Amino acid sequence: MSDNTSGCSGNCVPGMKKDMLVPQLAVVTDIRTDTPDVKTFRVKSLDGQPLFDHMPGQCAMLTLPGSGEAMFSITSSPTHKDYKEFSIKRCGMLTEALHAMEPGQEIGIRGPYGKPFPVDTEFRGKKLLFIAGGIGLAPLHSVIDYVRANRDAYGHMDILYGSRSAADLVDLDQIQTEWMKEKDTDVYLTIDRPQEGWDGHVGFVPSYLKELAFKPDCTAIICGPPIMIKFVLQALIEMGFDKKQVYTTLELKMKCGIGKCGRCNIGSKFVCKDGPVFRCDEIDELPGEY
Amino acid sequence: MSLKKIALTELDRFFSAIALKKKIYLPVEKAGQYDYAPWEPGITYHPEVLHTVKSAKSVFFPQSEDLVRYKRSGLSLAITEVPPEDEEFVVFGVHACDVKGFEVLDRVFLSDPVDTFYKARREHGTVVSVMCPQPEETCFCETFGIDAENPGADVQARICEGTLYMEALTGKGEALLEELGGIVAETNEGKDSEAYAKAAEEHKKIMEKLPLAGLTTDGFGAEADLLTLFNRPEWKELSSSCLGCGTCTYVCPTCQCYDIREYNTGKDIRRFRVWDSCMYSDFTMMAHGSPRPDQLQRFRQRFMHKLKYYPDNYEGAFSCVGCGRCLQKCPVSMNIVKVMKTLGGADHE
Amino acid sequence: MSVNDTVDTAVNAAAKEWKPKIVAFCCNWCSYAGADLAGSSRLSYPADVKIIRVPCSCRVNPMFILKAFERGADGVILCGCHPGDCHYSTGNYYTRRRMTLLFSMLDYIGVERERTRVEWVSAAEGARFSKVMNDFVAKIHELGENVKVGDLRCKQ
Amino acid sequence: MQAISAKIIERAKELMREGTVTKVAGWKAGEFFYDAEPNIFETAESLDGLVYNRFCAANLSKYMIKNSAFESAGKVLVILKPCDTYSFNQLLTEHRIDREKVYIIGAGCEGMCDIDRVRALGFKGITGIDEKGDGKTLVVHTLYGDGEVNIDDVLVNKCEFCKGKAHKIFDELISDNEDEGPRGDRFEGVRALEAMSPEERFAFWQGELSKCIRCNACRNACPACSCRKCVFDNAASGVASKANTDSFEEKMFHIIRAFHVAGRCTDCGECTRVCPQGIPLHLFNRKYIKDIDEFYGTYTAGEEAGQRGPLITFTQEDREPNSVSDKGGN
Amino acid sequence: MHKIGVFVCWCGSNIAATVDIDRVVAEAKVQPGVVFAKDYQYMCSEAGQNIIKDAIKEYGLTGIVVCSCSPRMHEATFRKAASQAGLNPFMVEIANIREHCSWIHKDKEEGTEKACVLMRAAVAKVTLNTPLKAGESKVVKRALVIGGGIAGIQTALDIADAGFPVDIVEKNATIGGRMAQLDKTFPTLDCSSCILTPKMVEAKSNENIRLITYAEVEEVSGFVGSFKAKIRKKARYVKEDVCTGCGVCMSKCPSKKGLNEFNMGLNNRPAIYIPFAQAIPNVAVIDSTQCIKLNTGKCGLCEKVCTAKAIDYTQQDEFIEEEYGAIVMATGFRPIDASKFDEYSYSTCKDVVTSLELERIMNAAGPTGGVLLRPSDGKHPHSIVFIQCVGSRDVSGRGKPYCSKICCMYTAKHAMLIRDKYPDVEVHVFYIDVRTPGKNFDEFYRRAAEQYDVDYIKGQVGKVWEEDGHLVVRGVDLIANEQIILNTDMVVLATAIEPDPTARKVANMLTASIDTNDFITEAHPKLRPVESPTAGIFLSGVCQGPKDIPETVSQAGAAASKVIGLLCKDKLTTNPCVAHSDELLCNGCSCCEKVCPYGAISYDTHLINDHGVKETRRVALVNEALCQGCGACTVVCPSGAMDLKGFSNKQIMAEVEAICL
Repeated sequence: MSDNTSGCSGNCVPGMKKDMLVPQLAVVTDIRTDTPDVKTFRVKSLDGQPLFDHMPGQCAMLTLPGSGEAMFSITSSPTHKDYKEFSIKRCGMLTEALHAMEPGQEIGIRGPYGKPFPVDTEFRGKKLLFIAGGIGLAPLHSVIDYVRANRDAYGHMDILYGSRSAADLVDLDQIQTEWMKEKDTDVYLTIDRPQEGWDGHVGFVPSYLKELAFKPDCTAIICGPPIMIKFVLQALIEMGFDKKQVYTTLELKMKCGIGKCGRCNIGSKFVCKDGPVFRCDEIDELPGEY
Repeated sequence: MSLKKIALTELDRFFSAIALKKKIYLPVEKAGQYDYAPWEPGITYHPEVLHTVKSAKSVFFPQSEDLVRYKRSGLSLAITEVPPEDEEFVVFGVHACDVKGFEVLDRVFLSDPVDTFYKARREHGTVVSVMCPQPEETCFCETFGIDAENPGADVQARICEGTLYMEALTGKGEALLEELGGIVAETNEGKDSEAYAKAAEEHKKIMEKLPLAGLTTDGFGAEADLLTLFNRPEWKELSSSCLGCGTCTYVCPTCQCYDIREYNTGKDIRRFRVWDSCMYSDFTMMAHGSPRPDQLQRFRQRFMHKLKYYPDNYEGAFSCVGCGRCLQKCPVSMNIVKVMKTLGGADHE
Repeated sequence: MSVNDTVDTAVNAAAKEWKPKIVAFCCNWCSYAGADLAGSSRLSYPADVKIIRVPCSCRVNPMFILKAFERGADGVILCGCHPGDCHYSTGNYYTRRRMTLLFSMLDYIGVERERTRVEWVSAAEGARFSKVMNDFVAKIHELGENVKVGDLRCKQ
Repeated sequence: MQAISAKIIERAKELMREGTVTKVAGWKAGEFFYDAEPNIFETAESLDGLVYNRFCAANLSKYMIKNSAFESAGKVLVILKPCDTYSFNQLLTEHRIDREKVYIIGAGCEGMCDIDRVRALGFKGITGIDEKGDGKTLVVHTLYGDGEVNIDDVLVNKCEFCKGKAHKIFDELISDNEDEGPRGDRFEGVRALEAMSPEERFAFWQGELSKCIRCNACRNACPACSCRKCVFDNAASGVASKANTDSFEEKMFHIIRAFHVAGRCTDCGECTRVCPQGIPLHLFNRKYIKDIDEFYGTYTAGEEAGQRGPLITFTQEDREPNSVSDKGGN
Repeated sequence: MHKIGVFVCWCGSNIAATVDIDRVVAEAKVQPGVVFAKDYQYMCSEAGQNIIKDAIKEYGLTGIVVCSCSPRMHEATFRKAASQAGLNPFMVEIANIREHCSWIHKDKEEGTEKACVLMRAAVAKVTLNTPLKAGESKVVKRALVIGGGIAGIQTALDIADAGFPVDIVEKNATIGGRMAQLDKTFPTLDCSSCILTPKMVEAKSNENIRLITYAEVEEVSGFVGSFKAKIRKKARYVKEDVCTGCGVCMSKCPSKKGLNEFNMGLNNRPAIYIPFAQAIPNVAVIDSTQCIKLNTGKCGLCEKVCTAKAIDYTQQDEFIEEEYGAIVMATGFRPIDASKFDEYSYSTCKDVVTSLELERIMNAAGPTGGVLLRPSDGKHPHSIVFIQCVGSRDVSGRGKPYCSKICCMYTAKHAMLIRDKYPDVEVHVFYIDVRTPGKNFDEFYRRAAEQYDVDYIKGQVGKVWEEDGHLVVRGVDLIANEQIILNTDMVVLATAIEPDPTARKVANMLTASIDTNDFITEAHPKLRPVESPTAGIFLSGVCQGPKDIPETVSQAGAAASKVIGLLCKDKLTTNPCVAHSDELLCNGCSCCEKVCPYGAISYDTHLINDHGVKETRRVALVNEALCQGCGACTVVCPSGAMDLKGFSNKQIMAEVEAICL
């Protein structure tokens, strides 16, 4: 774990003096509107050099001075070295300001932070089941694209993704044009309520999951609203999964991103450096403050 | 290594000599209260003062400090770093508990990734500790294995019969005493001298009589079971009167939580760090809620952090030095001792 | 320690001729109209005065006044309808009490009392508006730059 | 006060056993004699830990907001000292407490002592305090020997200038000095400041406020500062701030705080009592109280519930704001 | 991102002469959020407006700042233009660089600099503007008039004439009010009944008017356009639609001890009675306190003699609930209680009467049949002393601080009438001042003094007492500077008038504000004298302040025209710059409610989800139809829960910051 954070200090800090809390300059080169309240921002360094290396599941701090700073998971795959992408839902003052940005806006970025999904260790060679709800697809996006880029290193991949409505499905276009066509991959989409023009599945993610009745021979990776995670986890257990087979991410308020400001701890763990990725059996050992 | 000494009446000369070259911080009286502040001519040292309100940590980890400045115009952004401390300074008069407090902070700020602002101050600061004068009933530093008679730091000092005896413990300390060669006198008296030992002896007697002398950390620390401690029902009553203010946090030598905020001067945007308190309701507040919605959880967080989470992360070391400031300052007389006694091991069941 | 540029500020301030910054809050119905009348009557007053339109003097929160001082204002003046003539019947009566207490407190902490004022100016009193502003600016010139209340970071 | 203490415990137990109340807000014995802490007792047995002594200065009325909230079940018994009842009334006026859910025992008070003032007299390592039978002297035991102090010399500031011993609201009284009147001239500190030159006043406040560490103890203890979310904590308010980043921020915080409680502050003195830096914050509030009394007629917030405060009313003859310039020292 | 457009107007040379327009434009372009800036000679011209409209469309502007003349001049113009181009009109801010800048500064450098600052402040504000939409509310096309005196009748008639239904609620058994009690009216001396009665009849017969007499408004809720009122119609024990008003019951009723209210208690009336001959409705009413049947169960004579079978002893109070678009207060007045002024011996001497009592004595339908007789012995008086300002202009606290306005004139009227009819009666009038502003008023007074030889004495009366069957008056003649003692047969007190005691209750119900004398406060004393600050509540007659009949009637008409203006609308658009409360921050302390001059704030308990914690809390609610946007509430709110749309805390602070930069 400490490899990642310390690895960063070499990568992202040109010159020795710069503190970890000081971001580097970056520019938003492209803004995609995914859903009515989610936009995806592509961020590059000013000189075209890679900002820093990251692994799927890791996060970075974005700052728009005047509006503040916050942690976002990196949506793009590490295989895209020249940029980082962030899918961000509008839900507060900073995200409001980020959504109001235009391409060309310079921002501050620092990272990567946190423990990634074990894509090169535990996940290797395994069958993978991704379960996401709403904006929860963002952290999984990077993993899925990473797996796709190294497709042969992993087993079969199932992706179950649901949202409130068709319009709220993040990256529907890419899902349909790329993921659905990926070899050895099945994608299942669902929306909460029926709507015109939608001939796919309708219903909540946990119930669809039960309908699909996946065999517990794969590693499950869940991300979405807390209530969804709770019911999905229940369903998986019922389906015979062991908590050790299930990974999820946690979200808490963060300021420093490096385990010092004292905000994002759950028990002795800091989400910013020991998370955000947790195996579900590890979570059981933590106090319920998340 | 032999001791250096200076009469308390000569301290002014001592401070002026240091001040010629560098800043010297010491407990300074302001409107009836003591806090660390730079020495200026006219300021006298009060050896009888046990505690400053804010601990000595404020010298290395100030309540607020700028980290970076931004300027925005149109789409462009300019980032200006704020240089870390680059001048030598001295901190004088730190007692054993506060010295130990630095160690607690060091583990957090100097562990990877290093906090350069803190590190620069630590590197540039020379700490002169002094054996504490009369301890108060609220003192319990021994609980955390602190030797109040030998506080440590770069230079360790002890006042015996109107004279300040100093002993350099580090290279930095030696260099400082070296520089002051003309001011402090070399003494032939060793640490075994009668006066020197007597001062410690008397001190020790008081330490033994302290009402909290027997307090132990049993039941806490890395070995304790986290969830059992966390789920103890006593937290509810313990926290029932907590006001959720930040007094305990801000007077504590070991609390290190901080917030990072922005201030827009209209000309530039300053990003600065300020002390924060896990006792505040907005500490972990997010748009959709807080994982610690009630004062019970916030109260528990603070003490679990000191007595359990911190030891888990730092080889069993506690994040409390027994200085007793929170015992004296809490508006509703709540404090870590009550928590330790209520939830602690067999000794106090 | 945090960066402190107070010395630079002093040098800069001395270099430039000091021009006071004065914020005037004017109620929409009387004083703002009074200021308009001063304008259409070409009754001049110093350009240091910048007017902020508020619906009623009772809209002015003490925080706005302190905010102005924080940002480096040298004087703050609040103008409303004459007591009894408030467009909203009672607004300026509340203003009067609030500002009386606020000004008293500023005085109490040692801020020069003349840096804050309340004046009642009707829509017909263009001449009075101009006179009030001239007097106020003259007073602020007398007092000089505000160094007691203000965030130093904004002065750098 | 021991007699009163015993009666309180007895009555509290009765009320709890007969089901009139389900919990009791009182003070619990602390680590030392002097650090009685506010506590919510939930069982009759635990009430044996209830204390009422010279160090029960903490005002319990603010706890009643939470304990009488809509979702809070049952009735709570609260022990209020005479001065605390003003705060309670003010909170009733502002609809913050549900009177139906609170049972008040008015406890007689002979004045509370401030351990910091005992320390300021030079006592260190205080291990115990006894009250002499004369009701005027405390015997202080310390690690370094014993000594005596005159109670009058170590009273909490609010008790030094007691408003009088009469309870303004209660369900029952356990008190034998209801008719004792006010004590001292509580505006003398304000007057002393007013008599200074503006420069002296500025220096005084600069010195005091620069000590502020923004721990928010004053705010969080204040029964009038009971906002669900304080403007200074609200990022959207435009004035949010957290620390003494600049000396102006402290002034702003304390002036706005004083203004927000003007006409609502009952002068309960908690702000000054709890300040870890010993800032005489009551001088702000008493200044407003004095101004209000002088400008708009004597008004005592919390004298009775339902009063209309001086800042939410007016008369047509009120004085002009500029006129405050005409007074004060020079 | 904000896309702000800045438009700088030259106003010919009005602005351009002292403000360097190019510099303002250049400066505007570098402001955060500004994507477009342009100048033009006359922004308010059609061509100028087109520049704005085109830019809004072309650049997709999210807000605009027009640097031009005062917003009082052209804010509406530019808002309309913005709206036509698809931009919310409240996304427009004006920087007043003419009246507040170019016109008052001669130095171009100075003017330009200030114009830049004003522009900067407007830009800073507009980036925080939010699109606002005027709300709409329905208008119930029915009015309620509370009070059936001349004021209420006139208002109702005028409203009814315009085609809107009106209900008059009168607490007495008949409409007519005080005017019905008067004998003659000044300054024309025409008979009061002769001019009032036709109006009463008209009110009765008008199809659009419903008379609800012997009734009181019990509850009012709602707001302008849709008030809901609950009216209690008290039991008359006489079927209103059956009684023919024949009066037989009155003559047969054995209980005749009730004081005749209409005659100011100077004589008695039966327990069942018609208040006076011309009463409308001309229907009897039983005084339940006097009626033997209702009190003992015996008697029942009236029921037996009533051929119409109108008597119903079992009648109960009835409630009428109705919706109204507007409510008019016409609650009128009463004379103050003269017994408070005991130096005049009103309570002990029968021959000391009030002016209104004298009116009844002089009236042909009054207790004496219109013959001037002393109440004590029924003899003809030979001398009468009038005392003016009894309780008026009194700052001692016993009386009223105001001038009752009508007393000088009616006293002159009484004096003149008496001298005319009984030339043998000596008439003295003690006065402080004689106030006769009004058409033909002063002529009238002079006629009394000069032609009718009424003895006007400037001075006050210290004491009146009875001695040997007559009254002694001790007063001062200020002009002669001597004490006078007069022997007289009668003393008439010109008592002050005060709002009817029901006014306070009604005002509270309507959240109409009331002054210290219980007169209803106007929305603006000069410019909106017939409206209450509470929208939809109108004032007619003396409830607003002392008035004579012509003034009352004209005010009644004015109130009616305001009501008609309101009821003509199908929907009300509300000012969108109103207060609103953030329920997450609200403490429920009621401070805002107390300073609101419009009664626009109310409280309710809501289940609040405060960042995941659910709690039931008392929170403030703003009725946007009532709020006028003054902002008084925003400052008393310590938590900042209460804010004002269009002038929010953040907007104003942004302006402050931009100015102080």
